[in-house]
Amino acid sequence: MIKKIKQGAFYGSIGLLAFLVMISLLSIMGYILFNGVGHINLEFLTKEPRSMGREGGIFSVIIGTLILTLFSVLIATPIGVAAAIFFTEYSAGKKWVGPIRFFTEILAGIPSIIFGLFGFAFFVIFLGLGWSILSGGLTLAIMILPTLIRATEESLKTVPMSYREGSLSLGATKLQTITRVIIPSCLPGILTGIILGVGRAIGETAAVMLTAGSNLRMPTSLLDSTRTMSVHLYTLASEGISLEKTFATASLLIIIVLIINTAANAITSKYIIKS
Amino acid sequence: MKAYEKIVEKLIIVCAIISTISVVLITVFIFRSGLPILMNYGVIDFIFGTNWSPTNGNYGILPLIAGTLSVTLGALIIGVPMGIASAIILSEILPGKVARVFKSAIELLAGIPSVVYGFFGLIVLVPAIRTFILPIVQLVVPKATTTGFSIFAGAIILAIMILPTIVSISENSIKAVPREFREASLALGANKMETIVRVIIPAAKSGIIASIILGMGRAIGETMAVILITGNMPKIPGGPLDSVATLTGTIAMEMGYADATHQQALFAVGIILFMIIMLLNAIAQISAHGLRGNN
Amino acid sequence: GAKTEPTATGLTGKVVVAGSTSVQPLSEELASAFMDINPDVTIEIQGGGSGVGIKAAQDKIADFGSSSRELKAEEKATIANEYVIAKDGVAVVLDPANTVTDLSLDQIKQIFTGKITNWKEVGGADAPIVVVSREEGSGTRGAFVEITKVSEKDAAGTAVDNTTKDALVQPSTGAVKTTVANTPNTIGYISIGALDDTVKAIKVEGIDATEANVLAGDYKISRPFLYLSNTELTPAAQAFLDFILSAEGQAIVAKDFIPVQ
Amino acid sequence: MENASTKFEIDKLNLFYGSFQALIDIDMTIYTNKITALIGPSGCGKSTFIRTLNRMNDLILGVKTTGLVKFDEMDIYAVDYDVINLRKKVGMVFQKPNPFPKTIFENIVYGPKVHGEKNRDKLQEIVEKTLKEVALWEEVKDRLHKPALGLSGGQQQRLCIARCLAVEPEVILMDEPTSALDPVATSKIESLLEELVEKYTIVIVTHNMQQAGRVSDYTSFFLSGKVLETDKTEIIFSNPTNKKTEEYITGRFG
Amino acid sequence: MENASTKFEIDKLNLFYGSFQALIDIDMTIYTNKITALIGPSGCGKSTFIRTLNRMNDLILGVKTTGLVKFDEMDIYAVDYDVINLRKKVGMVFQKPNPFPKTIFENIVYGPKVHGEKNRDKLQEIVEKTLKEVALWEEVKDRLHKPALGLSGGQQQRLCIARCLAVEPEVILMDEPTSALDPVATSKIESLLEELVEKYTIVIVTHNMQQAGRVSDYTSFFLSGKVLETDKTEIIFSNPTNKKTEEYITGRFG
Ligand SMILES: Nc1ncnc2c1ncn2[C@@H]1O[C@H](COP(=O)(O)OP(=O)(O)OP(=O)(O)O)[C@@H](O)[C@H]1O
Ligand SMILES: Nc1ncnc2c1ncn2[C@@H]1O[C@H](COP(=O)(O)OP(=O)(O)OP(=O)(O)O)[C@@H](O)[C@H]1O
Ligand SMILES: [Mg+2]
Ligand SMILES: [Mg+2]
Repeated sequence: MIKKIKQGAFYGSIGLLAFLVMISLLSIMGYILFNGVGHINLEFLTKEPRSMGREGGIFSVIIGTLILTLFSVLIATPIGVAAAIFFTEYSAGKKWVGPIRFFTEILAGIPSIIFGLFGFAFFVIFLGLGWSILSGGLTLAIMILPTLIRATEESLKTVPMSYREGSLSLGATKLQTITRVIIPSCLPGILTGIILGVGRAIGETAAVMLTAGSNLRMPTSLLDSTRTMSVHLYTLASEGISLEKTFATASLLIIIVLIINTAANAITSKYIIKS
Repeated sequence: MKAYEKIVEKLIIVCAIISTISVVLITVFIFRSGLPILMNYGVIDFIFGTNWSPTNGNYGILPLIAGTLSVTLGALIIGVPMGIASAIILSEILPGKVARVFKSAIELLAGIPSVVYGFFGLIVLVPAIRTFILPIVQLVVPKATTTGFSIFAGAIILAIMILPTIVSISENSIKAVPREFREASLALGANKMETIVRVIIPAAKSGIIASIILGMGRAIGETMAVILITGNMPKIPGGPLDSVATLTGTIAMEMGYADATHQQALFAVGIILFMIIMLLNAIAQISAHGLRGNN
Repeated sequence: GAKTEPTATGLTGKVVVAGSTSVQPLSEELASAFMDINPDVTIEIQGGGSGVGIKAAQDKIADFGSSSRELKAEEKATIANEYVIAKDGVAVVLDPANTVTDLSLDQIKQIFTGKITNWKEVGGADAPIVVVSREEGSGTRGAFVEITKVSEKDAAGTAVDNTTKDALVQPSTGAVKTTVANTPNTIGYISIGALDDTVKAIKVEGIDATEANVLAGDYKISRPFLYLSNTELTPAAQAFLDFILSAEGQAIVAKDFIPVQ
Repeated sequence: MENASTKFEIDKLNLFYGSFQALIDIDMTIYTNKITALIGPSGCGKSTFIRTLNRMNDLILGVKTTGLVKFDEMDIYAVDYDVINLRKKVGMVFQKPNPFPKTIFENIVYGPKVHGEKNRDKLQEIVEKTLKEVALWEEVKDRLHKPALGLSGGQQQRLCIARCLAVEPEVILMDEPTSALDPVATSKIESLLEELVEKYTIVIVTHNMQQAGRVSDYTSFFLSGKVLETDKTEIIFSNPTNKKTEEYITGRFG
Repeated sequence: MENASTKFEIDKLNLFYGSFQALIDIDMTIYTNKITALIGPSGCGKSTFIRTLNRMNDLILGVKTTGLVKFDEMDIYAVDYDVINLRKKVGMVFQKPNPFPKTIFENIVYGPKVHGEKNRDKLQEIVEKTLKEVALWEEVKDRLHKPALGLSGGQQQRLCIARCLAVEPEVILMDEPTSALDPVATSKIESLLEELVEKYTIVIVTHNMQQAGRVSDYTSFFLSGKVLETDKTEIIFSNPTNKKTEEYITGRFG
């Protein structure tokens, strides 16, 4: 009897909490989409901004966003996954891994503006890369590394020892074991890291503005500056330029993130055999 | 074959070194930029000073520390239960298809720029606190007032922002708990709740804690949303409906216009932030190890 | 149009302007007008804040650094050239429901330093005043506190900003505007260019906050938009600066801000 | 057969994993306070069948069960049947040892704790008693608070049996409980079974014909998802009706 | 003993899990093309020992090994020893079946692929051949591309044996390979062992005395981390030197 009550309370409370999550989700999404979707049209998608973005579209900004995000994720994913593999598979139990992991976690809490200033001082000025996709992408890559490393490490840890034993006992090298058995079985975790990373990169403003710049025109090379949708909507909103375009940009951004996430999920689930 | 493997393994090491170096570089960068003023102004005065007005040469960040801790704590109090409950529901209760949709929606939250959260908070949440929450609070504390720009508002928005991190990472590790453990527990006559609470969550603990630590990192590091809704008042707060300024918010807000010394001071704030996160991480790790003993 | 700019045609090259996000929209408009005349010149406008603008000029990584606040003395020493390209009036704004329509500079000072805390003391309803200010270092705040004497020199001659600690602080024009628009009993200050009917701009010392009044010198609260340079200007950069200061450039400035000529 | 009361009554039980039918029209009776052995070649459905008796197959996605399984006269697949209570009464030891990632002590007290036992001394007593019953006490008494996953395969399995006994169920389902054990431990478990059967009903899957012959009262022979024959163990081993049964049993060795 | 050549030569091997010593001064010789059986009560160190032969214990944190293990005259614990090559030559079947979360087909071709075999037909051939050898082919030939984790316990174990054979090692280490198997499958595996021993050297841990007696040429008796006795199987079973060995073996049943 008491058990029934306890269980009721348990399900009730986690249900309520999850319901709250739904509510927050719906209200934020709803708020943005309701105010924004109506202003998305062909012109908005295909034209360049005019009059500080008060008129026209955001075509170059969309392209800039995609390139910059893609670039940073392409840099960060291999490095992050490899680093996580190194920390869990190659140096498990080593004393010095602890401090590195610790610092990595701390970096996850450093405000992005500091990454921005670092990128500005290091990539833009010191390496002379200027405000460019290169500077911005590298800065963002460093910024999303902690999340990526940690998410990957966590899923590596869940791979049962017996899989490693099975593979090694067949004469597979460590690397083969990692690439053929371990990574496939923890793809969902890596994917989580990437999705969270993409989210952070795509939603970032301060760090991007200081490193990739906020040039409105279409970038033609990695050394060109670009403006991302987040930077654009930050400028629109904070300088009070156009609330309409702000919401339209935000809505479009949500739609783009949705597409990216869905695609990523679809691709990984294709590679995972469910048991 | 051999040579190729050696190269790849070297590459893996290189990647680990790169990420370590980037960690070190940024750490050095922050310390190099902030240490001089910290030394000149005095560490104690800096940390325990209660007056933050850089244009007047006052760099006391105690109010900012109080602001950061209260908002972060609030976000964790609200966000962690919500996140873990959602992770449980996603992995243990909802059927696969529904769960996938719910999860994608939560992951979507990760991609919304923080300015948008900020403006949502500014236009919807802050007035809502003033008009709905305040009257309720006044029933208990009649003298309470608030503009709505508050710890509470910041905590709610941050809680929502850290949900994707907590939910996705926790859910992955809950899912990775082998089916044998569930079976063993159910076969002993434990119900689903007991199985979840006593077997699954402890087995997934490492991942859940990692998710909380990363979420906490995100909450502390988040700026754009927070500066729009907490009021940025560098005063030590008396309650959850008071306005506060946070360490990160102050850095982000003032860095853009700051002159040289002011900038140094903001980097010094970064150093303190570094220390605080270190401390919080240590606490999280220790409490996790403490738990392990009991299970 | 183009005829007033005889040297511009045939110009090539790239001009980078970086810095203040407040100046950024104006720079963008000026740049696009300039590039219509000189299609072979690329002008890149970067944000980052006035701090970045000053640093960019100091380190010569941009042709022009832009700033929306006056330079400090020690900053002035490191910058060779400083051009005022426009002025921005700062309007004092209340939430639209407020009945107060006019405040003196002194009343504003008393409010922002926390001496006056209720609207009834300045002829409004009986309600506590909620002060909304900008962040430390902001150019708008700098101009505002200086002219309203919220900031005063102390005995040693250094300026002390006495803005009340009970002020809400918002980090941008848009945020202050939205805050004031949505929060009862607030008072704040924003760029005249950003005024719209979501907030109510009041008269200061009986003078309306309009661009014309700032230009005429009647309305006192304003700040400069600066272009800073530490290098020998390239022909393209020189041409861009000339264009901005020309009648045509200043006409663009006048759309939202106050021309300097 | 009529002189014993019935614990489980299975009637036309069919089970599908998706489209694959793993159990076909199973009819069987399991008698109270008897040991029933299930034998048959690998993959014939023994584990699947035993898992229907405490509805453990509910956990596997895509499993569909039809037919009747009655426990103490009640249909356990009825909609409002209390599965938790069923599982409390019907304990299970699995084919692969599956201790929790907890200490040895915590593994054993898990069940009692879940069912409300809080008294520390009582729990300690349960641990000692059950570990002795499975002949593990001497080996682990100094490391009760060490992780159970550090035990050897056989030790883990005995721990799992102890964990099951700690709940004091009415029925114990055992899926090859001794396959990971050495002869000494096996013989201890077998004598334990003889003791337990006084109080409990036992269903045991085994590959060891000798074991089935030695310990069980009834034996069922499974083949390709069907029960070919169920009878008193003496009869199955001495005089099986079905030719296949005979072949399987005489194909035995040792 | 002198008439067979030596595959492994073990000398004063000690192994510690942290501070717990699991193997004490083990001396042993394992002869080429012979089957060596390891017997002994649960927890005595058989699995630990067998895992030192392909250095599988390297994976466990805190394991410390001292002494000499020579494979083909080479010290396998030497610093520059090629462990991968060792493991390729020394295959292993584990106590708990551990198929990869891949399809049945992918499980078997994993080893060959890792060692460079790409030819699809060749791989198909390997799958069929090895599955037939372990008597699993008929049961799974229609679901080769289904997940291996959907197999029954015994099927999984046979799959793991097949996976090991697919690499064509020189030595096969088997940790209770038939404990999850029914008699028919067991007898098939045992005859397989008899065939394999022509080409391979086999070390097998077993709890089944009959099995040890039936299949092995040499038998080692382990107790509490020590080897009490190693000898030709006939001798161990008929006339053991050590009293403990005799007790253990005669304590057998079935
Ligand atoms: N990873 C480990 N950490 C600590 N102790 C261990 C570990 N693995 C095994 N042991 C201990 O080492 C001893 C030998 O274990 P091992 O697995 O070799 O036994 P075994 O002879 O194979 O037994 P079984 O027949 O039950 O499989 C046991 O006491 C066991 O508890
Ligand atoms: N989860 C599953 N999904 C699909 N098929 C399954 C699943 N579990 C078992 N099977 C199949 O059902 C059949 C019966 O399996 P079961 O595990 O009951 O066999 P078993 O008699 O216990 O064999 P063993 O003696 O090897 O343990 C086998 O063909 C097996 O492959
Ligand atoms: Mg089975
Ligand atoms: Mg063993």
